[in-house]
Amino acid sequence: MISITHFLVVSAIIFCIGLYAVLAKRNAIMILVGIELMINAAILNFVAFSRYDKINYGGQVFALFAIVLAAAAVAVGLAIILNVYKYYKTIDPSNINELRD
Amino acid sequence: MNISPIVASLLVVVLPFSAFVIQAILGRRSVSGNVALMAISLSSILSAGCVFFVVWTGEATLERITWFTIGTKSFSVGILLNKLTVFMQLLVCIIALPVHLYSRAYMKGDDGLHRYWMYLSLFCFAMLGLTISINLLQLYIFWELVGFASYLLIGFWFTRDAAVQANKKAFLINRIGDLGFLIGIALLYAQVGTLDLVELFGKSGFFSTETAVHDSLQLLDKNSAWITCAGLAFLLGAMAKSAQFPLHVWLPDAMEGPTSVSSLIHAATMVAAGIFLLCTVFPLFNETVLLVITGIGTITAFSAAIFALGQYDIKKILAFSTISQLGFMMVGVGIGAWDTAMLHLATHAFFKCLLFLCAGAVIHEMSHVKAHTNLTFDPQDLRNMGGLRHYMPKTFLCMLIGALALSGFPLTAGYLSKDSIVVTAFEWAASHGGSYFIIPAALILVSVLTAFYIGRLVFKTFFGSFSFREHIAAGKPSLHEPPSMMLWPMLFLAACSLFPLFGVQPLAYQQTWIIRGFHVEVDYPAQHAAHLFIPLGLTIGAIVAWTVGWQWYVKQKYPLRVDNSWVQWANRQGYLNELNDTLFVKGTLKLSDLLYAFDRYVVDGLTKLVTWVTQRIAVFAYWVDKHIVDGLVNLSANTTYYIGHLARHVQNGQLQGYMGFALTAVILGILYLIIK
Amino acid sequence: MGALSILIFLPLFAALLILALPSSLKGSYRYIALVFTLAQLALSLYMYQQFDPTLGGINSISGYQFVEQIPWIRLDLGQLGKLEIDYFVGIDGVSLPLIVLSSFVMLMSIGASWHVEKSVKGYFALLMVLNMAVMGIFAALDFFLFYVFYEVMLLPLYFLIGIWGGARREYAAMKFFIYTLLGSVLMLLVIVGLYFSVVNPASGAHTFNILLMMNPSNYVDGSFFGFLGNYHEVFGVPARLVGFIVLFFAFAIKVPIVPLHTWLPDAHVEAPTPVSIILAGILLKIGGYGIIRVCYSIFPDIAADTNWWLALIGVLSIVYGALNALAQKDLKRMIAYSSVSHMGFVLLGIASLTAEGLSGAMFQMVSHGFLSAALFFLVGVLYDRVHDRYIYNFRGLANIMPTYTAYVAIAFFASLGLPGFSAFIGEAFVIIGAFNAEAMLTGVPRWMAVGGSVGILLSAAYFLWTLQRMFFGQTRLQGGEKWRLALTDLDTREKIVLLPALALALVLGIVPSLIFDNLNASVIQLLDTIKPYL
Amino acid sequence: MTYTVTAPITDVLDQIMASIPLFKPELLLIGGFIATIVSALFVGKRLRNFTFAVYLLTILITIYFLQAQLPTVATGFSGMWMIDPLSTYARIIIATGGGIIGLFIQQRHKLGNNGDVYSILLAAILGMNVLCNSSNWILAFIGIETVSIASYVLVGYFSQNKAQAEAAMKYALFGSVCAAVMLYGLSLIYGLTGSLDFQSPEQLQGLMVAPEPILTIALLFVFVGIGFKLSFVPFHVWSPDVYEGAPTAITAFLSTIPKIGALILFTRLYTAWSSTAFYFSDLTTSFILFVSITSMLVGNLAALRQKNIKRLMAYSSIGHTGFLLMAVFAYQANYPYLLFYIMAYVLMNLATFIFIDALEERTGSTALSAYAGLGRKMPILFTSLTVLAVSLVGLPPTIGFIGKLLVFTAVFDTYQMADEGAVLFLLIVGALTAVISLFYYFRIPFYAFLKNNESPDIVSSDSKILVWLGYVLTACVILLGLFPSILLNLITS
Repeated sequence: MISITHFLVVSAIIFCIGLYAVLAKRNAIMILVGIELMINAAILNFVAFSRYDKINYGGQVFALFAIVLAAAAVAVGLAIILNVYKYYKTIDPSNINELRD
Repeated sequence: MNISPIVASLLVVVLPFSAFVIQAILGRRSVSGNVALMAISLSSILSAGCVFFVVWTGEATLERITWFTIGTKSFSVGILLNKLTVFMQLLVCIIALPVHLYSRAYMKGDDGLHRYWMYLSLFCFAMLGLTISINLLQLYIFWELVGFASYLLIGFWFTRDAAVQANKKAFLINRIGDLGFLIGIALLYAQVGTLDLVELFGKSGFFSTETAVHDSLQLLDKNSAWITCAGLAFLLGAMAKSAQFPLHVWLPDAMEGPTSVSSLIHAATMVAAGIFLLCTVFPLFNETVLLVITGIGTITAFSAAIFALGQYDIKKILAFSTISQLGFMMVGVGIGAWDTAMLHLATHAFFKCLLFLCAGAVIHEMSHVKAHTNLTFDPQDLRNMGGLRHYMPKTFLCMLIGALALSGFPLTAGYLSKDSIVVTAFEWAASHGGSYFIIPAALILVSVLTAFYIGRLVFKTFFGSFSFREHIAAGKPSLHEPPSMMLWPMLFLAACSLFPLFGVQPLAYQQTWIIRGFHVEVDYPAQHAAHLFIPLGLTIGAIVAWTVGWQWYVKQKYPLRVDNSWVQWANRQGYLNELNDTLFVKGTLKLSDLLYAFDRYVVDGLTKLVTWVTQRIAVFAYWVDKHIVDGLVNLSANTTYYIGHLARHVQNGQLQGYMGFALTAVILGILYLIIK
Repeated sequence: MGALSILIFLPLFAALLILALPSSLKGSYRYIALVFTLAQLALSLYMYQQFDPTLGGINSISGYQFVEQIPWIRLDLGQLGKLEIDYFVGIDGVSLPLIVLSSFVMLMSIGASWHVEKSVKGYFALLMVLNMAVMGIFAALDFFLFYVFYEVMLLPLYFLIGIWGGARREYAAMKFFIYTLLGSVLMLLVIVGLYFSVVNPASGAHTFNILLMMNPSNYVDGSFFGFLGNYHEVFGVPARLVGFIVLFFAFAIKVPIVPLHTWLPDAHVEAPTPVSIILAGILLKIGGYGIIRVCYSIFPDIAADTNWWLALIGVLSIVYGALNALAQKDLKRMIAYSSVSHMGFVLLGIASLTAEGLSGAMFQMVSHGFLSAALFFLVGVLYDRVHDRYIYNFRGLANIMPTYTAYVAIAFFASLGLPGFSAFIGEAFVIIGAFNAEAMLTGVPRWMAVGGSVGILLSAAYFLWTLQRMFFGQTRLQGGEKWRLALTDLDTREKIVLLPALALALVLGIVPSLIFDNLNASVIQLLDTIKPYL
Repeated sequence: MTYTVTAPITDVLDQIMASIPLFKPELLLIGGFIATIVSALFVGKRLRNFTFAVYLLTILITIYFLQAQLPTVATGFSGMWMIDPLSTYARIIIATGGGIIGLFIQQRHKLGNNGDVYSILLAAILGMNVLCNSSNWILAFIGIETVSIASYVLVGYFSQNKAQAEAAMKYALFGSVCAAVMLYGLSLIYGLTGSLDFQSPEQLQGLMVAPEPILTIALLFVFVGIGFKLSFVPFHVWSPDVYEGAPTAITAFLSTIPKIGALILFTRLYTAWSSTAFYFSDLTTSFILFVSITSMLVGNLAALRQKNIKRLMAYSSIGHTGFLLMAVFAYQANYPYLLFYIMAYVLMNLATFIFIDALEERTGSTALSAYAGLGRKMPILFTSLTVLAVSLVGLPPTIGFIGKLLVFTAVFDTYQMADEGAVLFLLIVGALTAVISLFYYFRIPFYAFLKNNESPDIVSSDSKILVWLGYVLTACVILLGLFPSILLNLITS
């Protein structure tokens, strides 16, 4: 029998993977992917929790909105990364540091 | 004349001031000094005719107006005319008048003469105002103005470095005294609540017995610590003004000023102001303070006399003798017989002024010689003089009178006053007994020394042969009597230095009108023997001193007549003289040099040291200010700046670095919150 | 619009007028400034003449004169209560002399800035704004208003020093600004605290009215600065004490006291002559004024407790400043440090809590006002000629500039406290008051008074020394013949500027009642407010 | 939520219909959004400024509707949408600011057909309104994301060089990460409380009983998202780079408008959560204290070393955020000073950026050193800039001072109530940072007036309107500084 705990653990793992990707990957696209993972972890949580929210399924609603917004954000992100590539000919964030103190 | 004394005395003060203003406005156009002269002579007439005689015979009057009010206390200014004040005022006038006359000739041709007259009038104004002030604050104001005027006059030749140094020194040392005075005032005000002399000491001053002790003073214990402090503070003020040991160092240097100035300010009037102050606040002093005063007076009298022995600069000798005589007056106050002090103040004013004027005349002529025969020598140095009596007999006469008066020969005024002090001191010592006899003994010794050094001065100047005779023999009659404009004042003062001015009896100081004028009750019995022996002793001592001096400086040592039945005796005498020579004269001179060196290098050196130390401290303080105080300020500023620099290390442009930083912060926060 | 408001805002009109005029008329700016300042002086003199010396002022509104009170900001902050800010001005015996002094010194500085070339428009405009701010500070009776003027004063000064100043002007300007701001921001917190502690009995609203803050009965019990039931502590220090210290700190920077004085020498040395005149002549007085008007009147209880320390600081400043002055080689720096020393007397006098001391302090402020102004002007005269102020580069100036030397000598002797000049009255009565303090049991020991009087001696020392070094002796100049030609004697303008100041010093020295008469009532009232807590 | 399943569907519909009027301004914005897109697509080619006209029109009408809404206090859409003066005023400020920014962009980026930037602006404004008017996490998140995405686009929109592209990327990625983290935190909170309305009693009760560790994680994660929007420490790192990289008009936008919405949200959140005596309330309170103090310190200290004016403004806005948090902390059911400070802040920043932009146009640089000696060339402009600096420091007689004073007043009141050392520390830091800020704000007049540069090369500019707008705003800064009652009475009435 799969309990809520399992969901939470899984989502936590996914979140951490995403976090790792965001912090460690030397590629902007991978960072976007990491972000996606983190968001999905959250969405998983929402869905899992909404099981206990019989009245009005807020969690599921939220999950839907989150998916939409994440998609939008990623779209914009990709566009911007393309734009960056146009100027830098690389998308390794560690090389993109014109702006600094 | 029917002017009220108040108005008259006011005029006496205002006239010189107006003269000062007029000359200040006229500037270079008034070099004749007529204005000043006119003012001072008018003042003298008024002071004598309408103030002195009225008040001295009648009783004291006063007039005061409210000056300003602070909080609820109101301070008044006004005029207090009692015997003491009017006497002092008259004295100042009488001395100032001849000096003005003298200056006309003495200062002739000096560019900046207009300044000279200006300053002189200012000084007279301040000094005269000082004499009749009713309020201690007012007195203080004039007191400082006097010092200021003397500052200006000492530095009259401001291009001479020595002069400028001297006047700075004089002002600063006087400033110390002024502080004492100010502190005294403040303490008195804090204790009694008023600075008005009348409210403090009663209308006609302290010498009219019935008001001797004032009620406001009765309230508080005269021997309380603070009153003692106040007394000592006033003493400090007097010490600086009257050049008492160890604050006397400024007076010898002050001789850099014109001689006429020295005669007026640094011999007769200003330096006497200290004594005058002490007399004014006399009731304040308790036994302790009085004893201190006596001690200081004695030390001053003795040391200064010793210093005078070794000098060659004619003015320096006179300066030291002034200091020593002021010491006498101090003793007079200290032993409670301030009337004798005033008497000596008066007589001393005359003969010391005379001596200075004569010295001035001599220097004047000497510098003429110097000018004509293009030699380079110091016109003030005794060693360059000698035999001048042939060239300037009248001057010689005046000088002689002055010298005799100073050394206290009978028939001179000096005899009266000096005896009065010594005798009273003796009586005082007798009543206290024991070690107190040191004081009169010291005084007697001092007066012998005085006689000696002044004799030396006279002999060295006027006897013997003139050093530069051959130059003058060359026909240029450049060495002669001073012009009559200078001569008359000298003669006048010479006349005043004799006994008739002070009393009909040439030998009894009690009979002088001054002593009888302010009759002081001293609380110790009269010693009639003393009145006989001490004067005698003094006179003999003086004569001996003069003879020794004569032997030494005129006869150039003992001309032995072989064909004389006295030879052996004379020889023995001679041996004695050898003895005397080695023991006393040489010894004294050595001692003198020694002590003078001490004075130069220790006492005066002390002031130099203090100056030096102060400057070092100042430099140090500035160093601290610049590097530590301000340094801290800048340090804190820079630290802030540096922290700002640290805060920027995060901003390395690495996106993931940013994320890492933010998330690490969050994680740390979480950990902290969970663990705590 | 009453006389006082006109006095305050007249310069503002002048500034606007100057800004409005095109630069082609730049010659006229100085005349505009001059005319307006003259009018201001006339007005202030009229007030002086109209002033009723019997009224005390300090903490009683009825005791103030030329009062104007107009509601300015009224605001309901919910449960924060009502915000009540008035345009509230008026003068009493304490502010009157300072106002007259300010308008006088302003006139002097206009005279001193006659030959300014660098961007004249901005210069005079800023000067006028500064003028307005200063007047406002001395007249304001509402703490908010006071603070506004207090801060507004800073900006013109920053630029006046920073733009028209000397070599290290940026450093000096910023230092000055930071120092003062540091004091004033903390002051702002205390103002807020007072605002919450005081209630206007009439309207029941919190208020910034200074006079209401002086009356213990207006304080809310248990409020932060309240008199009664005040348990508040800041880091273990009672709240009222903290408030007093913070306010004192703010004003002490202005006075300035040791060790908060280091902005002063730099500011003075770098500032142009007119600004130095204003700095020394007016701004330092704001410190003393603030201590009397704010610290002592609003916190009488603390004042009674702390005056021992204040007196100590005063004595320290006196001696320390004098010693520093003695060590200076730059004439202007020396005079700057002498200001530190002379202002120390003000603090000592105020702290003595005696009628003599307080009056002496006020008198000293006024006298130092125009004496230091004159001194700085004299330095400026020398600097204009040869652009050098190094003392050892000059010698025997008396031979080539006799009139100048005479003026300098008078100014020096006046400020070293020669009787007959105003400084003497001030210093003497500060000393007398300090001595009297022990008899009055205000807790200032007499050794402090002695220490203070040492300062008089030292001041004589450095002034005379300078006189001897620079003016007397044979003429020797660093710049040789070039300087000798450049060093012309005073011209008429300079004499016109200097004479009134020195004359005033003399007049006040001889007739001190000109100031004391208007002062006494206020001083007595202030002492009465403090007495109960002694 | 205020209704139950048992309610018949018709009631729900009625209620929704009833709530529509409350949503009017936002509907209008949506309409404008579409209209601008359309016009940008079809009309923009021929009539260059048509889109802009539409945009302005939308803004104006919105403002009109909003001020009509002023007195209303109501909730709609079954409690998801709430309207009170606070939000309404906030939205008015946002809309006005949006209008000015629009003008700014229109003036500065005339070339090419960039009509759809206005639609993005409108989207951002819409998102902000949503933030202001909701206490529901869903709406809040939607709002935040809308604003964020719009902002990403705006930053990247004009990108013509490396810096701008980089700025866009950093902004987007950092923002998305923060959003993701926040979302995760929200999910946790949802799980802990079963409610998505942070003012609802259910949620509060849930938070009361929730286990502390998990709650800590949840709350901090949520704050991450808000922190990113408000850019307070430690989530400020992106702002200097982005401010510097983005076109000045956009920087002006970023530094003002998005903060308002987030701030209102945070205010509501804080007031809702700090009210209890439980762990999460303490956590929230201490968090806001800590963050506000560190933000003031870090922002002002780091600004000391900046040589680029836009970076400097970035740090200064971080410092101001800290100060705004101070206001939030002292917020007790009365908003005047909060709103007043927001207005002051917006006013000052917009004006400053307008001038910065004008100078950038003339000197071609945003380095402070480029201003050397320009004070004499453009006296009025730099005088205004100096006035703004004074206001930013918070000295009288400017609006900045009144704002500071009001905030101090409020905070001091809380201090007097709860005699807490931390609050006092907050006050002192607030005061001292003002002194520090003087250092760098006065670099501007320092370079302009005190430094001498005989031949500063400047090209003349054509966008006069903008500069005049700047002057007007500056005038307001002083006017409102002298007579704040004008504004305050408006707010409090």
